Amino acid sequence: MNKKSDFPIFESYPDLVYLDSAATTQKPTHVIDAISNYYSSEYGTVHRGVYELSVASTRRYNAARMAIQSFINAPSSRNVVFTTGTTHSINLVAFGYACHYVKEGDEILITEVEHHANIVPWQQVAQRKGAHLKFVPVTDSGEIDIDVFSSLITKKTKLIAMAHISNVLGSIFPVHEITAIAKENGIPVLIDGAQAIAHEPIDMVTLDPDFYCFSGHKLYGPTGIGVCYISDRMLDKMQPILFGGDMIETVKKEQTTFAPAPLRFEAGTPPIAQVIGLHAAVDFMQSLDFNAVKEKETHLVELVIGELRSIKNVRIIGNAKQRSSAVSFTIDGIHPHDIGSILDSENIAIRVGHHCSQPTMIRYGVPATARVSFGVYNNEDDVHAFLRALQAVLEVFG
Amino acid sequence: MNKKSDFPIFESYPDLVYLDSAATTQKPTHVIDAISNYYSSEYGTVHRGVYELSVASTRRYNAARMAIQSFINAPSSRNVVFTTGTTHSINLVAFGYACHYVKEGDEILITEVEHHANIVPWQQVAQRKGAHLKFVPVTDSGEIDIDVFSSLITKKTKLIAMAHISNVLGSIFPVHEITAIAKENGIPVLIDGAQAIAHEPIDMVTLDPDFYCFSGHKLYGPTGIGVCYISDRMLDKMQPILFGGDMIETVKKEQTTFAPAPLRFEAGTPPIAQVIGLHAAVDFMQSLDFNAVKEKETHLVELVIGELRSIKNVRIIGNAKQRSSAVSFTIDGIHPHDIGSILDSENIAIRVGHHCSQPTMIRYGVPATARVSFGVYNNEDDVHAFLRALQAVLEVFG
Amino acid sequence: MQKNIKKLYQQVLLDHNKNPRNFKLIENPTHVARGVNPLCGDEYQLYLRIEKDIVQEVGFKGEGCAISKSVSSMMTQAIIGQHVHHVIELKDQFITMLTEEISEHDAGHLLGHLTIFESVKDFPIRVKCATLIWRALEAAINQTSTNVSTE
Amino acid sequence: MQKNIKKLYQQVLLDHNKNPRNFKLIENPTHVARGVNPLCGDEYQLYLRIEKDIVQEVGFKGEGCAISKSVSSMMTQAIIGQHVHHVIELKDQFITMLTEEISEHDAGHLLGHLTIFESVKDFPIRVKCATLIWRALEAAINQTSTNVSTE
Ligand SMILES: Cc1ncc(COP(=O)(O)O)c(C=O)c1O
Ligand SMILES: Cc1ncc(COP(=O)(O)O)c(C=O)c1O
Repeated sequence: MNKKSDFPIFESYPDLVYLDSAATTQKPTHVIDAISNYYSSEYGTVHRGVYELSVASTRRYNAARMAIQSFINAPSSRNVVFTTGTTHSINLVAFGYACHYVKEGDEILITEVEHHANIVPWQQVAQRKGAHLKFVPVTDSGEIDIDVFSSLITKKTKLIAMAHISNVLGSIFPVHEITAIAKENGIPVLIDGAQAIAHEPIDMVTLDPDFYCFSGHKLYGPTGIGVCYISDRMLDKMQPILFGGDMIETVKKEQTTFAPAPLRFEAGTPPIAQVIGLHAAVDFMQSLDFNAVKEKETHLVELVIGELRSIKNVRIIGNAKQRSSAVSFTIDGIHPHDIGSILDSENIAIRVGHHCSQPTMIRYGVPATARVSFGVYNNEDDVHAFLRALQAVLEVFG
Repeated sequence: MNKKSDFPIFESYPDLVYLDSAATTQKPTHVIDAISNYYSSEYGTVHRGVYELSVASTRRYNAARMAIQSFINAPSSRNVVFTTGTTHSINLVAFGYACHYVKEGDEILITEVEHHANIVPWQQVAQRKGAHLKFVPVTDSGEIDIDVFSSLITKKTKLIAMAHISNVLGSIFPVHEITAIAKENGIPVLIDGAQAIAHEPIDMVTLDPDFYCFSGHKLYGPTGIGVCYISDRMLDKMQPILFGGDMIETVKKEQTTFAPAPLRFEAGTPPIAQVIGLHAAVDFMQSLDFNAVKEKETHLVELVIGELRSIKNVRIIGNAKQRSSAVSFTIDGIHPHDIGSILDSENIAIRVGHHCSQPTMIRYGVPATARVSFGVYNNEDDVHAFLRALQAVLEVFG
Repeated sequence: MQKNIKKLYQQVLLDHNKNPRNFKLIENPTHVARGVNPLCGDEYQLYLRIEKDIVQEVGFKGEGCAISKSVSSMMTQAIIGQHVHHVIELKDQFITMLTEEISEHDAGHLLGHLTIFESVKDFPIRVKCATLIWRALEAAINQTSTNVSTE
Repeated sequence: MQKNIKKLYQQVLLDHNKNPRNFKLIENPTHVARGVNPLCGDEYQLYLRIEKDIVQEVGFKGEGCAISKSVSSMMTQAIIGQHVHHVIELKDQFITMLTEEISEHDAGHLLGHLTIFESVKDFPIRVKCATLIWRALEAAINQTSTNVSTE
């Protein structure tokens, strides 16, 4: 199964070894063409025009929502709110929901290894409301101890937010157990699915979180688009955070009434072409044999971890039993930034730095890590090229 | 000057008479290709990677910001904040600025003919802060009387927000005079430039507003991208409204410090491909002879107004002396919606309805209007086709 | 003008648009509702006097496009003097005709003249115009809400 | 490994990275500043004792990549014992070398050994690593702020 041929970047840049899919994925022809074709032959505004281009665009916009509903198995398309990405989705929940329900002295519970997008909005809510942000500790191997997690829940816990998969550690967190425990305690749960959406089967009916957030650009889709899944029980409790056209019912000088969900949360001319691109990305995902993809990714992860372990002075950050395809590591005496630059000179793109998760760096006592992550286009050759170049790094710093 | 050939939609759909550019513009090949090429051969994340794709993407992202700075003649690229559109830009000012400065009893002044995007956010601010939203009246011909405007300014006026060009009336409002008066009174001004950006030369140094907002999709650019110009004097007074990666400097569990502007206002992975598409759109605009474009648009507007005036029972809504290329009208006894449907059957796309501006409908005592608006691709043939089809409408309703 | 649009804007519709029947307030209505389509600004009030489960009197006022107005006019004619059960059936058939995949033949069953609106289906954006007054009728009869919006 | 990257990671740099000079706290500093590059987590403290306009003593502590550390190390060697005016000139020349279009020849004027960092220009993302400690130096001398961030 060689998926590289679906991705024109590898034709433009044949030597590219792209190992940064956790940051953003490359785009298949199917997605790029869907966007171009839409602009070239069907473009029109949505929701308003009586003319054909607009009617057809509206139909495609709605069809995209239904495709995403089915992709994540949401109960209804009204649970699928389009945003510009995971960050926007989490902010929508923070300011459209939490800000209205969290009171002084209340607690918001997140893990200590979240992405900044799943930390800073909660810090803001806590600050504005006089609430406390509490952190679930993560073990040295990058796991959450369910008992420890449970012990942190109090009567004052008003929201739990955590990543499905850690973008630094690669750990798959036990979101089903966590959601169940939260539900027993009547606490809403937000799952940050940014890293999971392209790697795990996502099923809103089975998982049944209150909110689930992800970005299109990590799912082989366009930039500028994301989704906030909002459960039925939360839809009516939420306030919009952006106001304007399309999200209203009637505007009078004195007062405005809002449209029903999901439109109520989608103010202004929506990112129409990006929604259509995301639909194409979901089509692309569904055209794959998901089990085969997972198997290959697991194989590559095992290969890279096995080889890294055999190198002296290499430390792998995150060794969870349930893990996905991002692998962070450090090398004693060599700063990740230097590793990244030298690998780049060999056309190997890995991510180095704090991965938008400075608290995770502090937790593991490192200033930064180097991270390798996989997408559907990667293969063993990529891993070998990476390992060869890493040897060169070791020699330079010898 | 036939610009239709630059726009592939007219090849896909040769009979199309597109007269809804005030809602959204069609896209030139230059823009569509810029996006496809970017995804196909240069795609990478911005701000973070040390590898070439990311470095190059960051360079292009920054170059786009500078191109837009130069297009609107902003003092510095840090005054150019990327948003997802005019609506988002106005909300950024409402919740990032106004909410922090407007106090109980204060006043926000807008016109009575604003787009919902420039009404609803201010209603929200007024509501939350106990402030008053005041409306500058507009004359029957669709003009603002500067004396009336001035008389509405009080010591309590904390913000003035108005369209540069009305999307319903086509009036060009006297934004230079208004900005000057506001400045004399020490009141910040937001100009909603959604309708102006593709039709008027925009110069931030000369106009010197506090905020100027526009959308890419009305400027021959992609959906999902917009700009909020923020003056130097306001940059440091603003708070971000979205929080996450990229907009931070240091994140600790306890506290976060933010990056300097403009990044501080751009949380999360930005709409990279859309920014690059917007850059291409600005290139496209700059490749045109702007005076010739304006001349042609003026000619088409005069032609259509002249002909409409000669039809019995037609009422043109908005007859300002300074006007741009959107022309609203009604026909006694024929609902705009019926006009729109019948025109559509002749492949003529016009907009009918309240144009996201219900208060304007109330002001002019109509439930809705039909609106014709022009882009660079329109020509006399389009106007004649429209007028012929309008005759057919009149015959049906006899 | 294209054929399907001609079929839509046929004489009977235009006549009802120009001279809507039962376009009036009624005295002592037992059921009222408002129907609003914010997209195009259509807005109607519907008044019913239902006694002994029979629609004794019906009237409507308001403004809107030719489709919504002529549907409203013809609806008032179709329901006056009818039993509420029959009215509800009519309403269901009308809405089904425009929103589901059924053949004209099935649709015709109770609707009579009202089947001329089946061609609205070719103009999906206008379906809301045609169903607006029926949604108001539904609300009036259920008295669940007196405000109906189709957007 | 490619040639230009070899040029960057040359022996002298690696040596300063491994054994940074003046890598220490100093007593009674008159000027201190912190330099942070949030992108990669580089973070240094710079300590200066300036008396009679002469840099009498200098030290730095902290952590970062090979480039930022070796630049810092070599900077301390270049400024120790120098007049503040000269230090400021050095700083300006170094930053100009990496951020503006000037030829190597111009750059070399005062910088001496420090010109080895000119090849950082080929790695634009790393320019901030190389200028970090100089920005801290600037802040320390101006005492405008004791926190410097390059992002
Ligand atoms: C005057 C005016 N303001 C604001 C907007 C909102 O722009 P957007 O929907 O792109 O956010 C529009 C266009 O719809 C407009 O015409
Ligand atoms: C776990 C996690 N959460 C949130 C985000 C933020 O996503 P975006 O930048 O697309 O908004 C990312 C990706 O950067 C991520 O990996």
